[in-house]
Amino acid sequence: MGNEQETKKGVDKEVMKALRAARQETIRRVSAQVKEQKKIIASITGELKKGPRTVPEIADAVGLLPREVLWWIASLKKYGVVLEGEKQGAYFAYRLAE
Amino acid sequence: MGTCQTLSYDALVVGGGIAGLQAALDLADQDYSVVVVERDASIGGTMIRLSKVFPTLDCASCITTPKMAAAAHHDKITLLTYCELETMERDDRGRVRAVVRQKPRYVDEDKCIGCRQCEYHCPVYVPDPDQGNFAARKAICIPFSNAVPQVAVMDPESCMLCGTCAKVCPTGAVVYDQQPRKIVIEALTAVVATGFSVTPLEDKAQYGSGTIPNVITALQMERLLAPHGPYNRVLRPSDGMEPDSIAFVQCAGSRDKSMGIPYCSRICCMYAIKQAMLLSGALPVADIFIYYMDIRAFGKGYEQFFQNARAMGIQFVKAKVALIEPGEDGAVTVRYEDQLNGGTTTASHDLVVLSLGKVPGWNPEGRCALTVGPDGFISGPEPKLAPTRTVEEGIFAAGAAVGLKDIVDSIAEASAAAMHAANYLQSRKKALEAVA
Amino acid sequence: MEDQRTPLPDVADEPRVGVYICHCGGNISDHVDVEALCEKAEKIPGVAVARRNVFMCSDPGQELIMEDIRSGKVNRVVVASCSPSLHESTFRNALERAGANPYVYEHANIREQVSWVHHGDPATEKALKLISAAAAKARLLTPLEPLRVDARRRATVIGAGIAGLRAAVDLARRGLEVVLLEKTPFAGGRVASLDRLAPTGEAASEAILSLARQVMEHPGISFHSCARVVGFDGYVGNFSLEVEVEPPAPEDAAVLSALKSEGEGGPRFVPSRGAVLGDPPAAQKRFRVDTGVVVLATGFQPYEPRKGEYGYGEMPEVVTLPQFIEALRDADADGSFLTLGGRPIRSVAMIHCVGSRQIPGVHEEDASGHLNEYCSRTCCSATLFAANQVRTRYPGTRVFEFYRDIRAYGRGQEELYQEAAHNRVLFFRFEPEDPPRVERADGPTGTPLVVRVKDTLTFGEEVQVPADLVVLAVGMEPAGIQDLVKMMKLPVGADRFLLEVHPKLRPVELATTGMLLAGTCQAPMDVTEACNAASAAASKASALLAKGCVQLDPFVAEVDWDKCRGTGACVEACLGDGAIERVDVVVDGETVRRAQVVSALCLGCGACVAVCPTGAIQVKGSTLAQFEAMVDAIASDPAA
Amino acid sequence: MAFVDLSFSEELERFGVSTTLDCFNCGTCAAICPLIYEHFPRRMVRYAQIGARDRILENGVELWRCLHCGLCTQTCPREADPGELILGLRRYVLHHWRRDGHVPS
Repeated sequence: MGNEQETKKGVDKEVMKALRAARQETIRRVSAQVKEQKKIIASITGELKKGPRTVPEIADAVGLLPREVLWWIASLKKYGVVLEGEKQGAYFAYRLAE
Repeated sequence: MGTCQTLSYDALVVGGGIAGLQAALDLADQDYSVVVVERDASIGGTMIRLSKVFPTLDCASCITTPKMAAAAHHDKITLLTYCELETMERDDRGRVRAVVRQKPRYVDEDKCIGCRQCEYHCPVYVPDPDQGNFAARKAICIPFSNAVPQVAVMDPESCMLCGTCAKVCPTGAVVYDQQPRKIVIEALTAVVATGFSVTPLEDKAQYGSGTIPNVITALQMERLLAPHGPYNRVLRPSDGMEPDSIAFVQCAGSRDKSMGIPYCSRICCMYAIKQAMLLSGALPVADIFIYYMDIRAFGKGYEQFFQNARAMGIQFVKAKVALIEPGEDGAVTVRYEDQLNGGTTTASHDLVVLSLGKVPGWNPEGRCALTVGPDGFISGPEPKLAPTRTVEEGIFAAGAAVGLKDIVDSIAEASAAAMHAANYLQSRKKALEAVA
Repeated sequence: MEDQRTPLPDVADEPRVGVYICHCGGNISDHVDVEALCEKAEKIPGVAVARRNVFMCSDPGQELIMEDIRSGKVNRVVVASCSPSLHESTFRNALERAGANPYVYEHANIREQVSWVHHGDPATEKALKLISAAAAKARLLTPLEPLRVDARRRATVIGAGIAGLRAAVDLARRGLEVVLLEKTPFAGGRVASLDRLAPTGEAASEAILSLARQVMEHPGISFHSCARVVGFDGYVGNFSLEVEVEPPAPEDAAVLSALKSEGEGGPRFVPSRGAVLGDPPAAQKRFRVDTGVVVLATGFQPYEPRKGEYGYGEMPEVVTLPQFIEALRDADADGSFLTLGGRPIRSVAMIHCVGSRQIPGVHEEDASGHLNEYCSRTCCSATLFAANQVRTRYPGTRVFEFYRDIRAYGRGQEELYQEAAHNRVLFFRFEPEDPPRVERADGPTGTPLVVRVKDTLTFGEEVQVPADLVVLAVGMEPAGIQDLVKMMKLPVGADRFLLEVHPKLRPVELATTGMLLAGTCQAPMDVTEACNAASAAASKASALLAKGCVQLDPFVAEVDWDKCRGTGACVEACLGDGAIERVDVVVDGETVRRAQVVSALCLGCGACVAVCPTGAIQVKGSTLAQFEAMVDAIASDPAA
Repeated sequence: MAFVDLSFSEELERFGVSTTLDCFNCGTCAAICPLIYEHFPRRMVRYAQIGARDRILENGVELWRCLHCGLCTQTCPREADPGELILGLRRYVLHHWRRDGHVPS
């Protein structure tokens, strides 16, 4: 297409400014959500720094519902932050990737 | 709306699932030019989201991805993904004229090289419907690992415009202000292969309305069984426990007038048996139950598949489950009538899979002049001799769009639709030549 | 994209083999240590690179291979994945797209031959051996040119039932010449015996006549009735059939001449027999049909119950469903109750799954030791449909159905089941170990028969049903085509139906390219499904013949005339019916005999290679040197 | 067990029941019924289907346990209306008790 206004690293500043103005609400909502997500990730990875943990153990420690913890574990595993460890009873333990 | 473009082909295929792809490949192999319009960001339809398929237990990807690749690389096939069909009509010269709205991916399709740097660096985690919502993807991502095309998509509703993706993209492909595009497609014939969708879990109060965490849909179970599923193994979603007892509840939304779906969804018996078999491989000590009314193992090799499942120790209970309730510690209780031993009883399972009802994936009403039957699926004038014909001359339909069908039957019907479309093309081209 | 074709990699270069290992989701990687395998494969002599992917056959997987070819990193390819029958052609195409010769490719099957049968370290070790062998062979592979043979734009359809008619019409409309062969004097097959078609109730005769008219009117179709295939040879694009026609049998001739007096016109329909399309042959005659493809539409036959099975053959009141449908068709249109042969039928008992879903140890084998373990798919709906007809036409006739599972799977079929219940058909469900018993009535029922069953819907209690007539819903068996199976070497499954290559990848094709399947010769199907299968077969045929020539793999024998001494041992050993012939050639002014291969007929089996005393004959793509290299690779310790 | 008698379902029409044979015996009614009483109400539905008059009369008392909560009718996948059938059977049983002096055991 050869849009001259585009630099290699992203979009024109004016465009971004206009978009940010138009999507204020979304940006506020998502930013709050990301802040919350970062906190959760930090608490889960913080717990895992102490050693391998199962989902119920993490849930107990960080005060989240086990199903939320599992969702985060699955997500962090997908992006290479967490690895599956040994099985402990009916549950698998998870650990941090190096 | 951005620019409006008109494209011309011999044939238009609506839907890039297995039926649409097969129809496109059959037409293209006969040297006709074909455009495939797909609503999703990737072609592949329901099949590419499955784990393995009955009755051969081939992995779904092993069958689908080569067909996806073949379509993507065929000289005669153009793929338009992330496109909604707005209208389709026949013009006064008898040609099919379709208006398609290409949704913005916020990524330049020609520039994106599928490196996933945007996805890795995006800070926003959002539930991934392609993983049954059991894990996250990012606000910008490649839809799934074997998606075609390998082009990222951004969800503007989950984007805070932080600019990270644009910064890390090596080819400058991110376009935050991309606009939807209108495309007009002209073709001599069309094949509609819009597939099916599944009734929501919320629809049945007796089954918990979607509030019981360990009651999941069959498509979610497909993801748990799939090689790159959310957990890479079968765990119950409430807490990650490996389940010891798993139950399948058949007709959970089909053959049920109280839910408005009196018809049989045709594929659920077989996929439940298949999932049960895969589970007994993945969890050798687990007890697996299938609650059914009639086992409909009707296709080639299906009855033998069913008998194999019985021989493997999968327990078939002839009963329609009436009530599903949460039990202790994440367990799920099902209530049913044991018809031979003493009547009403309950059983407790770690994980319950619902074979929900299947409904049409697309409704032609207001978009084109196709007719549907009382079941909502596309109907035609010759259901016996030419099941793929529709009331619109030159427009054909195949696969689950014309009534629910398994993969084998969908593929055969797609080829049949391609044959009818090819013959229609042949006669139209002759007529056009005669005029010229 | 601008056309920037990379020049063809020069395969005369030192072989640089790329090894691509597939996880196949977890099918392979759950049992084979793919990561370790990949590292070891990279150290195999001649291997330039080894890579792995979750699904090598996916687009990103194929792209890995293509990128290495384009960049010149590799010039021979080994993919280690599933069976070559599944995806060898997928990867050959990828090579071609990348600008390489598609035949510098070798496939190692580490799924069916490794991960599905071995586990743990032995699995990984075996996978490495297979890959080493494939790589050793790949180093010696040379580019080959595919065989191109002219194809006749003519299709032959065997069988003029509903599927055969459908296929013939489709092929002809596509512009191909069609020869339609039918062994009886009539077109329409088994559908001709039906009255109306479940679930929607169209007239069977109209369905047949509608296609028969198109067959008659299309100048591209030649229809031969009373025709049998008595000889067969050739290959895709150039099959040759020997066909024999003979005048119809006396009873058919009588039917036909009675029709004739009714005057000319379009096709005429004779109930239970089918449509008449023109005159039957007047004399016995043989002729040859040269054809590009063959579509098999040989249909099914109903299961014939054993004598004594539910009283069949012993009690005249026990009939099969096809017999009942014909009787119903010919009975008075309505009445307070059904009357058959002057006998009032107040109660009909219909038994499902007769000759279908048979279980070893429960059911009795037939004379040839077979059990029909499959479901015949169509009988539930046909039975429900017949029951509804009885109930709506003769309100005084009661209908009872005995089933194992009601398989009303298709569109409109569950509705048929509901309608039957609404029409007051009463259902009983039995276990195969406790089937219904049909007995002579000795009580005061007023009916000749009684059916007893342990009914699971009534908590396992035994119930008794009075019956004037018992109808057995018999299943489908493939039509008796043993002669064709033998002559054409058709693959047959354990269920005795013809066997497709793959139910999803190539659902209407037989292993022999150019041989296609339409309808119930493949599996039980209803009319809708048979028509879809027939149209699908026509689509594949059209694609094959569209270009007027077909491309075949070049894996055929090749003779080195410098080494050949004309012994003829190869001709003797050849399994390919005329694939090797001896020709006179002049060498140094002397006429000598030499073997010569007819490529299109060669099966590539290698029987000739084994018997040649001078090693003059080789199969391209599998030469002795290549085999030796593979054996050496397997014999040597790959770990060393 | 005695002979099946399909005329019973016709007889029941006089007692206001027309859906006897619509039921396909899935058992939802029995499992959803808050009484949790063996096979109730499907057992009664089945007896009505096969015309087991004696069984219905013998077990007639069962019919009066029904609370008319309507759950069975509401959840019946075939719209066979088991609730209404129970009411109809009550009318049938009453009729016969009065006429035949049939007293349940």
